[in-house]
Order: sequence, then structure tokens, then C-alpha cells
Amino acid sequence: MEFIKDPILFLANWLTVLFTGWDMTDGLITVINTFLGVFLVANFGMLFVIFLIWLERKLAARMQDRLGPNRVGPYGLGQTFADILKLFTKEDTTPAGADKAVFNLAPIMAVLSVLLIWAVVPFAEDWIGTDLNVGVLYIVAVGSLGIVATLIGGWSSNNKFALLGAFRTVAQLVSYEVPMVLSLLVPVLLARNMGMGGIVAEQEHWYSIFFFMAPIAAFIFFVSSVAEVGRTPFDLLEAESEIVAGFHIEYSGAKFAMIFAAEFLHAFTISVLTMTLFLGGWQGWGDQFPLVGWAWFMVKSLAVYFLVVWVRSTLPRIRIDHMLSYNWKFLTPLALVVLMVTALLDNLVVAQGPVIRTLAHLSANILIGWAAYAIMKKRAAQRPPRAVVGQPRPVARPPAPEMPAEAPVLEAPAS
Amino acid sequence: MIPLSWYLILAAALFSLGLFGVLSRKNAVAILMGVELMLNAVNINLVAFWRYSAPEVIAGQVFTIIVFAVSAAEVAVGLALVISLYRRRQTVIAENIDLLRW
Amino acid sequence: MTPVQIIFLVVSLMLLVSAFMVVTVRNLVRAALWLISTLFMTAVVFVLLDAGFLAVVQVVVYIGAIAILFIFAVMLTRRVMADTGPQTNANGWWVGLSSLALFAGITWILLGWGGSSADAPIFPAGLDTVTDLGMGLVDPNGFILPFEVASVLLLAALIGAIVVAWDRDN
Amino acid sequence: MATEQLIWLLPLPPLVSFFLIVLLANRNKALSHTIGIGAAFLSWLAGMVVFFRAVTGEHGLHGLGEHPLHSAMDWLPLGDGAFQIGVNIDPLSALTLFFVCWTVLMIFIYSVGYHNFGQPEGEHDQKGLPPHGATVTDEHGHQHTVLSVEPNYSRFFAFISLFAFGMFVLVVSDNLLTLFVGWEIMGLCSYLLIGFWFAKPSARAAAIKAFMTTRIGDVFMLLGLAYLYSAAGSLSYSVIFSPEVLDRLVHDAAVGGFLGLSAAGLIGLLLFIGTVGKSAQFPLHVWLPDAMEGPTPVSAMIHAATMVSAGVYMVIRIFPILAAGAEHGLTPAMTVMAFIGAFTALFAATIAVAQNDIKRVLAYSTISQLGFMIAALGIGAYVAAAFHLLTHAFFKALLFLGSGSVIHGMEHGVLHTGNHDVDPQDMMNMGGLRKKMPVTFWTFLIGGFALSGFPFITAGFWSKDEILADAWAHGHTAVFWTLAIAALLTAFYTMRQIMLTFFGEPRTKEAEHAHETPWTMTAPLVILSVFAVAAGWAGIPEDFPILGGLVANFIHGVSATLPAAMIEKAPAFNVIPLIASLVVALGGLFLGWLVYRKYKAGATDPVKKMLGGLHTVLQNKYYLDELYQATFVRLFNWISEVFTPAMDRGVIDGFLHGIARVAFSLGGIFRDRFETPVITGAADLLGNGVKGFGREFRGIQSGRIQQYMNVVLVIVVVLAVFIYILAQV
Repeated sequence: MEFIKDPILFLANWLTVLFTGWDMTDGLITVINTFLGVFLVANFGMLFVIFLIWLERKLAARMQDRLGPNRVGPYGLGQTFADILKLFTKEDTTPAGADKAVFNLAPIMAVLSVLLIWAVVPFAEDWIGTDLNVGVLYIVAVGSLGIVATLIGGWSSNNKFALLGAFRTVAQLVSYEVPMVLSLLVPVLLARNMGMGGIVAEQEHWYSIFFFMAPIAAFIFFVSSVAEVGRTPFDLLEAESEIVAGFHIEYSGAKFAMIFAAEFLHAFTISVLTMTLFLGGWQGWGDQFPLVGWAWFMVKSLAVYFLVVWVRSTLPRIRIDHMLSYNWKFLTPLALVVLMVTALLDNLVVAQGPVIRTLAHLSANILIGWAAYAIMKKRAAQRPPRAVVGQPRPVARPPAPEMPAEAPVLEAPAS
Repeated sequence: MIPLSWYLILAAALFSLGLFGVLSRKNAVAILMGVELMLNAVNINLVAFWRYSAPEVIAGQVFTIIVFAVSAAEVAVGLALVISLYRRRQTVIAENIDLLRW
Repeated sequence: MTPVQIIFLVVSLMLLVSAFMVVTVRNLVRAALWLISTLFMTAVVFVLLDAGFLAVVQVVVYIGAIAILFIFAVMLTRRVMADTGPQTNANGWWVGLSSLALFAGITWILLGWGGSSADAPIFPAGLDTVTDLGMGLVDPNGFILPFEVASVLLLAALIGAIVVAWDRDN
Repeated sequence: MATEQLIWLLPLPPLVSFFLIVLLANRNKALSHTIGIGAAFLSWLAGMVVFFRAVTGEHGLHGLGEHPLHSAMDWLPLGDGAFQIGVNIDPLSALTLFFVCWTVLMIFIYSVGYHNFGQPEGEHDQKGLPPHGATVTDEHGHQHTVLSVEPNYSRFFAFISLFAFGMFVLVVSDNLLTLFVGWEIMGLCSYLLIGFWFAKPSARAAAIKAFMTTRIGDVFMLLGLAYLYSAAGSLSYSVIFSPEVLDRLVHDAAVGGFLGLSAAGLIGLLLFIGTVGKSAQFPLHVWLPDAMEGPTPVSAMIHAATMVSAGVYMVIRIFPILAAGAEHGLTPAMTVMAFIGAFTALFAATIAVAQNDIKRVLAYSTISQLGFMIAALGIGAYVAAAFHLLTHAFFKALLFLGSGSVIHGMEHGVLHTGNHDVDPQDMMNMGGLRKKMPVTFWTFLIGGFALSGFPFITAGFWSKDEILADAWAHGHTAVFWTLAIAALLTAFYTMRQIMLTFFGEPRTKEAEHAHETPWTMTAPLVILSVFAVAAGWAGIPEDFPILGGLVANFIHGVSATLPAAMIEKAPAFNVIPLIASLVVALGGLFLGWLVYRKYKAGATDPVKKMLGGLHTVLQNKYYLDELYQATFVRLFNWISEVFTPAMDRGVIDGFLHGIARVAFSLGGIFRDRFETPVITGAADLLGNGVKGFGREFRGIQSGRIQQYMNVVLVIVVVLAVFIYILAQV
């Protein structure tokens, strides 16, 4: 039963006992155990990506009225393995004039920046790489490594389109980091804690999860996270139809696979983060022990991931100026307002008990949302009407109905 | 444990390297990088003194935070100046920017 | 040699090598990447000094913002991507010598100073530096004035940077 | 608000209005007159409040003399103490304030209509000329020439606002200096307003004439003020009219023993000359008839009701000085006043008989009536003078405004016929306007009867009767008879004017087409006609048969203004002066009716027939203008011509040129001996030295910032080593 409830702890204890029997020092045992933990978390992430890629392709196919992968293995489950095999056997090219060391560094950093986030993700109670007391800040910090990876990848390719992609990366990712950090501060404020474990622990009741207290912050965080990942509708950094493939145009083989995997893993990571910060993490109904918590964690994360996929497969890419003005003129001011209102309001209502607190925050958020909507509506009305340059013209017209060449003469003209 | 002098010597070396970069590099952007190195050396010193003299007093960390802010401001304005300079004079070589000479 | 000392020496070595590369490599983008490495290693040094918060902030501010700005500036201020010719000016040797003299002087003084060999006091258990820092920064008796001044400075730098780099011709 | 504060504020609205109109409202006619009338109304309101608070105050009007409403403050720091200015309301100034407020407000309202507000702008009108009329096309397509609005409308309201300010300052001031300030402001405004139509040469000349003539009086008055200040040490009424000061003035001989006068006598005479100028007494009366060149409201109020009254007001005000030492009969100053006043009254009345211009008749009548007041003062009839001042202000303002209304109506006729050769001011061209302009007629009739002294009803009768009674009672029979004859002539020419203007048949087409004026002009007439009648009831002598005592004699309270020793009881009732005034008033009116009852167009003026050659003399005002031209003007022209080359060019210019030459040569010496070798040399040495130094050392400024920092670094290292070594030793 102990094993069922908490297999990780069970294994750790068993290993400690085993290593002690082998006459190892305590320090060395800690190092080995930590290393094993890191190995476990990293490989969980990397392996889960294989499933995620299949899942996303299937979901996207369903939404776009296709079948998706269905040849390799049951339900096409083996498709990803086939792809991996193909990628690893492809030629690993490096463009002439590329900065080779940097070129090789970029994919590694891309994967690194995503994997590092998992160090602070609480899978279940006590199942956490390290519960940093500045966990939220840590997420932001390692996230910025991803920007560097994209940037240097695009630069070192010695390709104009890749460089354009790199520039777009900076414009987009750095910009969207602002509302993301601001909205991240809302759960931090509500939990009075910057650690991920603490934030999850604060959302113990269903009515105290932060989604109900800060729906607007959750929305902002979700949107800016999607932008951080660079997925549709924010995939301007790789926009195939504009700059061919953006920063990773010159990558092939295993290096491309790493960038590809990093992106999918990042997409899942933001689902996990949204879920952890705003949807109560591993907390759920029923008995609370780590394995159940982990199950809740997976279910909730996959639900959010479904949303991410849904967004990706339905929305078109937005224009670059719209992307920037949406960030600076809408998300950032809104996040600032939400942050300030939450900070002031929470000071007033935190002593009133969780239900009243939730209700107060929820009504404040509804008010802010309504105000933002009203302002946007007014501004949209003020925008000068767009000049119509031409009417939409159907490609094929139905043939004009046959007209009689001449009206039939009904009566002979009077003579 | 690590004696304080190790940190201080590390910071001194970093500072000297930064100084060397500031004084010897041709490119204005590289000069700014040297400045960043020097600021980091200062930060290491501040944090080391904080840790080794009085960890309960938060002043050392506060100074570091202020240095962060100052260096961020310095880089923003400095790089803006460099870019503006590049637009006007098509160069970022510090030696060529000698309009203020006799 | 304790493991911590070994870690420190390794980190210091990487830090100094990175810094040396920053000031010597010809390719400026590489210099910027070495700068990132230097800054990251500085963050590790902060961790070694029990200043985790500062380490994270170091990564956020320096790597997440400043280093990217540097790379961007490097890319924006050149026509051709490759750097040609020496990147050191005519003073190079003199500067190197005087920098070395400075380092030697500081080190000599440090070695002659008794306090420099002190060990760190035990880190007080339960000391939450993040909370203390937050409280200190907004405490009227603490550092609220420098904090506010810094925020004003940042605002001024923000506006100043925009104004300076504004391309009025377009 | 405390009454004293209100008095301080009372003159200010017109001044504010002046600046507002000049600076802001210059383009907007409606705004201009709104501001102007608004300011006049505020002052009127304040004046009424002050007046009623003053007369119903705890001491009443009689007590007001001893306890005037007074407030003062330091103004000009002097060696010891400060010159004080302040406000003062005693019975005399309260009375004056009353009629000034009313007439000022009425004239403001009247001006709106007189300057044809609301009418179109004339096609040929230009600033500085009276409006010529505008051509409008009505809905039937007929073209009419109608009156056009005054081009300088706003300017007019600005000027009369400033004028009103001057008058209010003069009335409320508690000392002769601020009185003089208001006096001079009015002098300036009268110049500006007489020359309002400055493009007319006659108006220009009249303005200059008025200004120069009154200047003669003002110079003497200023001399008198200076003398008074040096003798009494103050110009405040409370000081200079105190018994001690008066006593001292009486017993001090005039400076230099001038004509054997006392100080009080000389001061009084000098100040009186100011009044002669301002109130147009012989021989400085010549400007007033010419002042009729100004717009009628100007002639009316400014030169009949207010400004010339200011002269009389001043002389009434300084009556204690004039009368000081009068225990042994009249003082020399009073004798002069009695003589000049009586003479002027008769002299101007005779001229008025022969004038045909409706306004000139009134102008001479004004001179004559002012002569009455001066003469009354000269014989010591203080109350009677003040009373006549009050009544005259009302009925003369009424008459002038009425004449303006008549002229306006005539101008309407002129524009209708288009015959611009017809002078709308000439009474010979009028006649029969009674039916055309009923309101103007009745009000003018009331004013005319008041002027004539129509018994018992009109204000003029009571005040004139009081003067005559005083003259009789004090035994000044010469003055009495002179004034009685003047009063007879007054009644005669008044009736002549009324007959010529309103009765009979219209003598010209223009008179046939005359038209009643708008309400803005007739309403003031009606209001003023009420006062022209009612103002007299305030001064009915108590012992007058039947009527005496019906209305409390309010006017006698004015005597409380005087120092207690000077207050005289009103003379006992005597039937002779009453009969005299009845005879002269009714007789004059009857004569006028008799002579002009059948006057027809084109006939010779009956007066001319009666007087023959004398009429020509009268019509030409005894050739006084010509005399002045031949004597004073030519004399001064000759002096100028003689002195300009000799004195101005030879002596003054030569002296100045000499100074210039000396300074020039001194400058040359300094330049060559000191400036060039010493200062320039030193400066050059310094400059060249700095330049050379800079040339040698500029090499270190390479513009390369890294080089500078490198130098700094090297120096720091060297200094550190040096300090370290120093510390070791």
C-alpha cells in the first residue's frame, strides 16, 4: 500500500537503505538520489513529448476533419517513433558561413530552457524537483534562456530568413514576457508565496483555486504563454508562409528534432504551469495521496493542453503589428490594472474568509473585464472605417439566365 | 569553507577584465559589455560582504538590486546611444567617434 | 579541499575564462554569448553565497534582458555579420598592463588584510531573505527611497532610450 | 458692506469698464454698451445706497456735516508722515453724488439710442465722423436712407466711462488733490469727447480750444493747491477747513503781500480761477459753446450737468476758505466772484437771446446759470448755490438730452429728404415738432419751465428764488437786479426756443418728417423731467406762505458741511424777491410767447428787428473770440516767432552742442591715452596667452574617451602606489 500511495518516496527510501548497505557516505547518497530524480523528471518530460506529438496530431486532425496518423501501430501511435527514426537518420547539415559552435548550441539551449522549468513543477504533494522559494521567478528566468536559444539559432544560421525569425523572436517573446510576468504576480500575491508548492497548497478548496479569484490574470497568462511558445496564432517567428520556417530553417536531423521536441514540450509545460498556478495543481477530490495527486495533475494538464491544441488548430496567424499592439495596448495595461486591483482588494478582504474573498475578487475581475470590453468597443467604434478597395468577387459566377433575344410581340401594332 | 578573500579576488579579477575590455575594445557595444563585467564584479563583492559580515542585515542585497536597476538603465540608454550613433555616423568604433576633440 | 571549494574553483574558472573571452574574442556575437556565460556563472556564485533570489534575478535581468539587448545591438550596428581585423585598439598593451597592475595591487592589499580570510558565519536558520528584501525595499525606515529612485531612474532610462534611438527621419 | 468700503468702490466700475472696453470689447458694440451701462448702474446703485445711508444715518443729514462718512489711508510717504487720500461723504458730496449718479446713468442709457445702436452700418461712415446714414432696401424693394450706427461706438462708451470715473473720484474724494485728479481726468475726457468726431476740423479746433482754455484755469488752480498745501500742510478737507487753519490763513498775509490779500484770499482767488475755466465763467467761457461740436450726450451731461458743475462744486467746497474772515462784509475773493458771476449770468443770457443753434442757446444758458451760482456764492448764499447746482444739473441735463432728441428727430427728417444742407440744429429750420415728438416736447417743456423758473411747480423756481432772496436779504441790490434781469432774459430765450422748436407750423420739409426717438432716449428724458420738477421741493423755504413746510426742507442740511461758525440761518421770507422772481419768470415767458407766437418761416427773427445792430454783436458773442484771437493768440504767436531762433536755437541748442563737443573730445582723449594701450593691451595679452597655451596643449584632447580613461587609470595606479609608499614611511 505504501508503494501504491507514494512510489517515489518508497523507491527513494529503498535506495537509501540499499546504498547505506553498500557503505556509501550520506553526501554521496544524496548526490546519487538527486541525480536519479533529475534523470527521472527529465526523461518523463522527453518521453511524454512522444505521446504529446501523437496526441496533438490526432486532435488537430479531428478538428480539421482529417484522420491524422493511423498507419504505424494502433491508432497510429507508432507514427512519432517512425518520425524520430527518420529525423535521426537524416543528414546533419551545417550551412556554409555559419557560426558552428553557436549553431550547435542553440538546440541544446532550447531543450534546456524547457527542461529546467520542470525542476520546480509540483507533480504531487512532495513530488517536486526542488521547491524553490522563488519558483515563479525561476520560471521566468529560465524561460528567457529560450529566447536566447531562438535568437542565436537564427543568427548563427547565416540565413536572412533565419535572422528575420530571430528578430521577430525578440520582438514577440520579450514583449509578451511583460504581461506574463505581471499576471504571474497575481497568484503570487494571492498565495503570499513565490514557491510553486506554496501556490498549489493555497488552492486547497475548489472555491479557492485561483482561476475563480483571478480569471483575467489566468487568461492573460495563458495567452502570453502561448505567445511565448510561439504557436499559432503567435507563430510569427517561424511563419512558414512568410519567412519559410524562421529561425530553424537551416536545422535538420537531430538538431531539428530537438527544437521540435522542445516546442512541443514547452506547449505542454505552459499547460502545466497554467494548471498549477490557476487550477489548483495536483489538488482534487477524494483521498489525498501522491499517486492520486499525480493523476489529477495529468488530467488537468491534458485538459489545458487540449485547449492549447484547440487554439492552434482553429485560429489563423495574426499580423505582426496586431501582435505587438495587442500586447502593449491591451494585455499589458490590463495586467497592470488587474495586478493593482488585486493587490489593493486582497488586503481588504483576506481576513473575511475564503468564500467572501473569492467572491470579492471574482466580482472585481468581472468589473474589470466589463470595463476593458467597453473601452475596446468604444475604441473600435472610433476607428475610421476601412477603405473598401473592392467588392469580394466570386471566382466562378453562375451563368446568366438565358434571356429571350427580343420581347415577343403580343399584339400587332395598330395601323 | 570558502574564505572571503576568494570571492574578493574573483571579483577583483573580473573587475580588471572588465576594465581591460572597456579600455581596449574598439567597438562601443563591447565597451558596454566590459562595463557590465565591472558591475558584476561589484555585485559579487556586495553579496560576498553581505554574506560574510551580516546576513541578517539586508542592505547588501538591496545595494545589489539597485545595481541591477542601474545597469539595466545604463545598458538601455547606452545601446540606444550606440544605435543612434550608428545611424548618423555609420560607425560604432569608439576611436572614430572623436567629434569632441580640438 | 571540500566539495564546495572545488565547485567554487570550477565556477570561478569558468567565470574568468568567459569574462576573458568576452573582452578578447573578435566576433561580437560570440562575445555576447560569452557574456551570457559569465553572467550565468555569476548567478551560480550568488547561489554559493546563499543569495538564491539574487541569482534568479540575475538570470532574469541580465540574461533575459540585457544580454539579448546586447546581441540585438550588435546585430543592428553592422552591415556585414563577420568581424574583421583586430578588435583591440592601439592602447591594448598598455591597458592590459595597467589592468594587471590594478588586479595585482588589489590582490596584494587583500592578502595583507586580516579580515579577508574570515569564514562565513553560519547562515541563520529560517532566515527568509526574500521576505526581508521585500520588506526592506518598501519599509519607510528602510530602503524605500533608493527603491523609488531606482524606479524613477528606470522610467527615465526607458523614455530616454526611446527618445535617443528614435528614427525621426522615418 | 460697510458704507465706507462702498464709497471706496463706488468710482471703480466705470474705470474697470473703460479698460475692459478698450482692451477687450472694442469690436463688439453690444458688449461695449453692456459693460458701460453695467458699470454705470453699479456705481449708481452704490451711490444710491451711500446716499440713503448717509442721509438716514444715525446723525441724519444735518449731523452728517459733523460726522461725515470718512475713510482714509496713507498714500504718498512724505518726510514726516504720509500724504493721505481718502473718501468723504458729507451733505454737500451726498447731494452732488445723488444728481451725478442719476445723470450719469441716464446719459449712458441715452447714448445707446443717440448713437443709433441697432441700426445698420453706413456705407460712407468712417471713424471720426458722425454717421451719415445707411441705405437699406425694405421688403418692397424701396430704398430708404436710415440712421446708421456710430462707427466709434465702443470708443464713446470707453470715454464716457472714464469720464464718469473722474466725476465720481471728484465727488467722493476727501481732499483737494484727488479732487484735482478727477478734475484733470475729466479735462482729458472732455478733450477726447469734444474731439470725438476728430475728422471734423471744427471738432478738432473745439477740442483744442476747450483743453487749452481750461488749462489756463487749471494752472492757477494748481498754484492755489500748492500754496494751500504749503500754508496749511494738508489738502484734506477736515484739516484745511478746521477753524485753526482757517484762522491762520486769514491772518497770514499772502505771499509777497500780493495786492494786500490774506493767504486765504489769494488761495481762494487762485482756486476760483480754476473754476472760472472749468465752469466757463467770463472771460474763460469761450470754450463751452464750441464744445457743442461733440455728440449731444457729451454736450449735455459733460458740459452741462457734470463737468461744469464740478467747477461750482469745487468752489462751494472751498467756500470756507473763500469766506474766511467775512465777518466784516464780503472778502475780496467773494467780491470778485459776485461780480464775475452776476456779470456772466447777464452777459451769457444776452448772447443766448440771439443764438439760433438749439444747443448753443443751451450752452449760453448754462454759462448764465453757472454765473447765478457763482454770484450766489459771492454773496454768501451757500445753500442757494448748492440748491441751484442740484436743480440745474437735472433740468439742464434734461434740456440738453431733449435738444439732442430734437436734433435726432431732425436728422431723421434730413435723411428722409436727403437735403444735407439743412442744419438739423438750427431752430429756424424747426417748428411744429410738438406733434411729431410728443414725449420730447413735454419733457423739454418741463425742462424749459424749470430753467425759466416757472413759479411754484418747477425746481428752477425754488432755487433761483432762493438766490434772489439771499441777494435781497443781504442787501446786495446790484447783484439782485443783475440776476433778476438775467432771469428775465432766461425766461425769454427759453420761451423763444420752445416756440421756435415745437410750436407753429413746420418751417422745413425736414421738420415735417421729424420722428420721435427710440425709448432708450425718451426714457431718460422722462426720468430726468421728474427730477426737474421734484428736486425743487426739497428746498422750499420753511416760512414760505402756504407751501412752506409741506415738504421738509432738505437742502438746508447742506449748510452743515460748513464749519459751525459760518452756518447762517436762512433769510427770513420777504415778498419783494418773490414778486421779482414771479415777474421775471412769467414776464419772460409771456414775452417770448408774445414775440414768437406768429413767427413764420423765412421771416426775420423778431429779436433782430427789435435790437437792430446790437443783435449782430450778440450773435457774434460780443466779438470775444475775435478779440482773443487778435490779442492773446497773436501775441503768443509773435513771442514764439521771436524766441525760437534766438532762445531755442541759439542759447539752448548751442549749450547742448557745446556739451556734446566737450564730451566727444574727452572720449577721444580717453580712447587714445587709456583704453587702447592699457585695457585693450591687457586683454589682448591675456587672450593671446590663453590661445597660445591652448594651441600647445590641445593635443591631449584627442576626443577618444578610452584614452582619457586610460590616463585616469594610470594616474590612479601611480597615485595608489605613491600613497601606499607614503603610508609605509
